[in-house]
Parts: sequence; C-alpha cells; structure tokens
Amino acid sequence: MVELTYALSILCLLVGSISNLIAGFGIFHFPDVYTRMHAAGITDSFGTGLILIGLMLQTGWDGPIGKLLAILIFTLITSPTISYVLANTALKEQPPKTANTTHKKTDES
Amino acid sequence: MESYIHIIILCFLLLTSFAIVRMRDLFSIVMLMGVYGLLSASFFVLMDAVDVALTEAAVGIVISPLLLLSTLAATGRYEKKKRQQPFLALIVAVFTGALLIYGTLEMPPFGSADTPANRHVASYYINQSYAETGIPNLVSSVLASYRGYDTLGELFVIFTAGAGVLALLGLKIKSPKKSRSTVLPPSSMSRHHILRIVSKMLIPLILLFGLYVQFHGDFGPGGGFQAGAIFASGMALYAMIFGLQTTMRVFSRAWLEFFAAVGLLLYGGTGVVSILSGKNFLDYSVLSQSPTDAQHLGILLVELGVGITVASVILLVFMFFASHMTKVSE
Amino acid sequence: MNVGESFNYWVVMILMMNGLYILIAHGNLIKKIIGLTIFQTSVFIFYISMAKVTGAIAPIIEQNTEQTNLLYSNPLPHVLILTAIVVGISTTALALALVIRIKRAYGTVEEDEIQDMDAHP
Amino acid sequence: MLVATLIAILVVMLLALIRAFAGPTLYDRILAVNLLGTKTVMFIAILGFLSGRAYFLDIAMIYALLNFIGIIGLLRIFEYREAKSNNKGSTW
Repeated sequence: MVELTYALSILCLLVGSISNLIAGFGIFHFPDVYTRMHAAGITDSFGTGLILIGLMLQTGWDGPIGKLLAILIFTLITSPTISYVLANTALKEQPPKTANTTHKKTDES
Repeated sequence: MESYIHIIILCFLLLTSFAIVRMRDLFSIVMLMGVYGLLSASFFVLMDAVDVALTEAAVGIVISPLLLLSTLAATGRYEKKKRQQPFLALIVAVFTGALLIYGTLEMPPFGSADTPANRHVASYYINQSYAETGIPNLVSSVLASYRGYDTLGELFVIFTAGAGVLALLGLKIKSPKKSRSTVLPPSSMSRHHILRIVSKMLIPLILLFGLYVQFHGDFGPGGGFQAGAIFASGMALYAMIFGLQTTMRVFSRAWLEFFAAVGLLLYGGTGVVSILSGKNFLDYSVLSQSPTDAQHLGILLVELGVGITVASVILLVFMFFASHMTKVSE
Repeated sequence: MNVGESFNYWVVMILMMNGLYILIAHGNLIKKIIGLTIFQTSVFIFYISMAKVTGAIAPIIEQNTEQTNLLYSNPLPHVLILTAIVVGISTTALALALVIRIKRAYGTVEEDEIQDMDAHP
Repeated sequence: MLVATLIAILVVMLLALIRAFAGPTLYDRILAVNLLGTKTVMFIAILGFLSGRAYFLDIAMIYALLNFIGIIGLLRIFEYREAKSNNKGSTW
C-alpha cells in the first residue's frame, strides 16, 4: 500500500513536471497572446494540481496536508480567473491574430 | 544541489535588473518590478529569512507596483530619450562597482558561521532568548523586545511618511453618500462577475490570513509588519474590485488616520506603563508576575500596535494615490 | 577560489550599480525612484546573505525535536531588514507623492525639462 | 524526483522570465508574470518539502493569494487607462 502510494506520487510529479514544461515551452514559443494564454492556462492549472497532489501523497495524513490542500484550492480558483480577466481585457484592445493577418506593431516603444 | 538554487535565483534577479535598465516603457518596468519583488522574496526564503520573505512578498508584489502604477496614471507612460549618451554615468557606475567588488574579496566566505556578524550578539539571541522570553520565533522576540526602541523609531518613520503623503496630496477624498440606499457608481472592474465572486471568496481569506500572521507570529513566521502589509493588500484588492467609495464606507479616512495614531500610541503606551511602574521605558517585566508571561504580553501588544499602524498607513497612502487617479481623470 | 563563496556579494554589487546607473543616467523621475528601489533591494539581499549560515535553519526554535545543537541563521539582520522594507515602501510613497506634485507644478517629470523651466521662467 | 520537479520548475521560470522581457504586448508580460508567480508558489512548496519545514507552506499560500492581487492590480490599471482614453473617466 505504501509503495503504491509512493509510485502514484512519483507518477503525479512526473506528469506535473512535464505539463509544466509544456506550459513554459508554449508561452515561449507560440506567436501571440491568445495562443500563449491557451498553452499556459490549461497546463498551468493541470500541472500545479498534479504536483500538489503528488506532494500530498508523499506527506500522508500526519503531514501538513491541509496547507497543501489550501494552496491547491487557491491556485485552482485564482489561475482560471486571471486567465479569464486577462483574455477579456486583451480582447477589447487587440483582436485575435489569425493566420492571414500580419501582426500589427503593438504598443511597444 | 540545494546550495546552488539561490545562485540560479540571483541570476534571474540580475537578468531582471538589466531588463529594467534597458526598457523605456514604464508600465512594463513596473511589471518587472513585481517580478523583481517576487524573485527577491524567493531568495529570502532560500536564505531562511521567512519573516522578511513574507514582508517583501506583500510589499514587493502588491503595494509597490500599485503605488507606482497609480503615479504613472498621473505622469504618463513613456520615458523620454535623453539628449546625450550617458557615458559618464556608465563610467561612474562601473568604477564604483569595481571598487565594491574589490572590497568583497576581503569579505568572509558566504555561509560561514564564525563571521563577525554572526559572532557578537546573535549567539546570545539564539542561545538565551527562548529561555528569557518563551517565544520560539527569534525574529519576533528580537524585534519587539530586545530591539524595541529601534522598532519604535521605525514605526515613527512610517507614521511620518504617511503624514507627509497626506500633506503633499492634500486632496479631499470624496466622502461617501450619507444614505445607504444610494446606488454607487460601479467600478469598471465590476462588470467581471466571475472576478467579483472570486474576490468575495478570497478577500475574507486574505484578511483572515493577515490576522493569523499577526497573532501566530510568536510561533511561526509572522508579526506586525507582515500582517499589516498583507491586510492592506487585501483591502486594496477590495478597493480595486468594488470601488474606492465602497471601501471608504468600511474604513473612512478619519478612521484610518485615527487607527494610524492608535497603533503608535499602543506601542508608546506600553512603554509609558512600564515607566510609571518604576522600570525603564519598554521594560515588559512589570506587565505580569512571571517574566516569560510579561514578555509574551508585551510583545503581543507591541506587535499589535505595529500591525495597526502599518496597515492603516499603507491603506491610507493607497487610497490617496487611488483618489488622485480619479481626480486626474475628471 | 570557490565561486559560491562570494557570488552573492558580487551579484549584490552589480544590482547596486544597476540602480546607481539608472539614478544618474535616466532623466525620468519615476525611473529614478525605481532605480532607488533596486538599490535598496540589493542592500536587503546583502544583509540577508550575511545572515545565512550553511546548514542552518530559519531562526524559529524547534520545540518538539530530539536533535540538539540545531544551527540557526542569524536573526538580527532579519529584524533590521524586516523593518527596513516597510520603511522603504513608506519613503517610496512619499517620493511618489512628491513626483505627483512636481507633475502638477511643472507639467512634466523629466529632469532636464524641469531644469530648463527653472532656468528660463 | 522532487529535485527533478524543482529543476523543471526553474526551467519554466526562466522561460516565463524571457517572455516577460520580450513582450511584445503588455498582455504577454502579464501572462508571463502570472505564470512566474504560480511557479514560485510551487517552487517554495517543494523546497519546504525537501527541507522538511512546514512553515514554508504558509509562505507558499500567501504568495498564491498575493500573486492574484498583484495581477488584478495590473489589469485594473489597464481598465482605467482604457476608460481614460474613452474619455469616460473612471471611478475607484
């Protein structure tokens, strides 16, 4: 049972790390704000959740599992909210880029 | 491995600071200042300075960027290009930096236990203060008891700076309407319903966490300065989402000014009580029979005073900057 | 010589010089205040680096532990910097309030324009 | 495994930092700063786990909350700027 939990936590941490790396790669590589947001938003919540679950499995019941759970809940609430507000604000100022439009010079000096 | 993580964070900090030097768009620079605060707070965590990390997080991530942004709204977003190339400044900076780095070669190596800084009074604090005060968090006990005069002075500086901001931006914050039924003009954030609801859920938690940091500061990381900054950040979020007017129904300007003074008076009053009982200023041993209980009570009162003053001064300053923005836009 | 032994101090000095450079070379008053903040933070990092002892834990006494001779980091620099951070933000706020007043009086926050106006009123 | 996760998170932080420097729009920067914030929370949580000190989790928790306030603050000022450019004024 203990070994199973440990193996499960390793799996969670591994998948979490990989999806975090995907988020990082996405935000680094994709061409405009919306695609980047798409890459970061999904994998960020997913990876964060998995890493925290992996940590929880490793602490067991007598560890600080409540605090980890609180961090998990906060992250799962705040991260999508920020994505939503960010996308909403960005959409009003700058329409999404499609394959055929050239990227306008934006508000950079 | 663990001893190299802080080097990575320091490299991130260096990159950020060079990016700040290079950029001309002040909005982006303020954003990078937030990153800078976040990274330096992480560095403080790595250096075991947990109390400092909490304070730097609240101040560096939230309050400092907010104040800078409200100023930018009044002064404009772009920095103008200078007419001449600042070679002289570059030479001065490089020369001074080279001298200072030459000076660091004489410094004791990083992390060694027997440096002059770690030998004198610090070992006394580490070995004796738990027996003398009964408070596990050494930072709290040193802050509020051993170096109580120092902290009182710092608190006076904060109070004076707040008074200075009030004097400089001597605008009237528009007082809220008397009748409760008046429909308030909505803040422009209020059309995001999801944001409103999420904030309604989170703000009580943030304020609760501020109180936890305040009163748990004797046993874990925390204390008055951290709690004040966190509490003020929570109220700043409330002001941003629900509007300054609504916030001022809860904390009006007069009450905040009153509380800023009350915290300082609580601190000073604790000292006066010990003078009147025939001991030195801020000698807590008069407060109770047993010495550790007296220290506990004294530190609790003093930290409470610090927390109240810091929270109300930061909130007051934030409100003045925010209402200044509103005035500019009219 | 081991790089890790004084790498922190070098980084502190470079950050400090970045702050100083911004302070001297840039004319925008807000940018100057940001430079001052960077300078300030580098000093915080310097103090906190000096307080670190290798292998030590944060200065919070462990009560329920069998281990004796736990090493603790030096709490005194933490106390000094803890208060310095909050004092720093209050003084920054004061400086920003002054900038707002300057903007109201002169209509600009660029140093050389303000000097021109003072020279030719 | 925890160390590997830590390294992955540091790599992501570096990538987000580069995006925050490069821009090009302000929204890219905010997105990067937000990603950096959540990664820092993870970083500190794992670090506390490696060193076995539970009070690191307190700090991670407050970072998660403060990061939210910081990002909302940045976005709030954009909304303000937008309202100003539409000449409607804005109320706090």
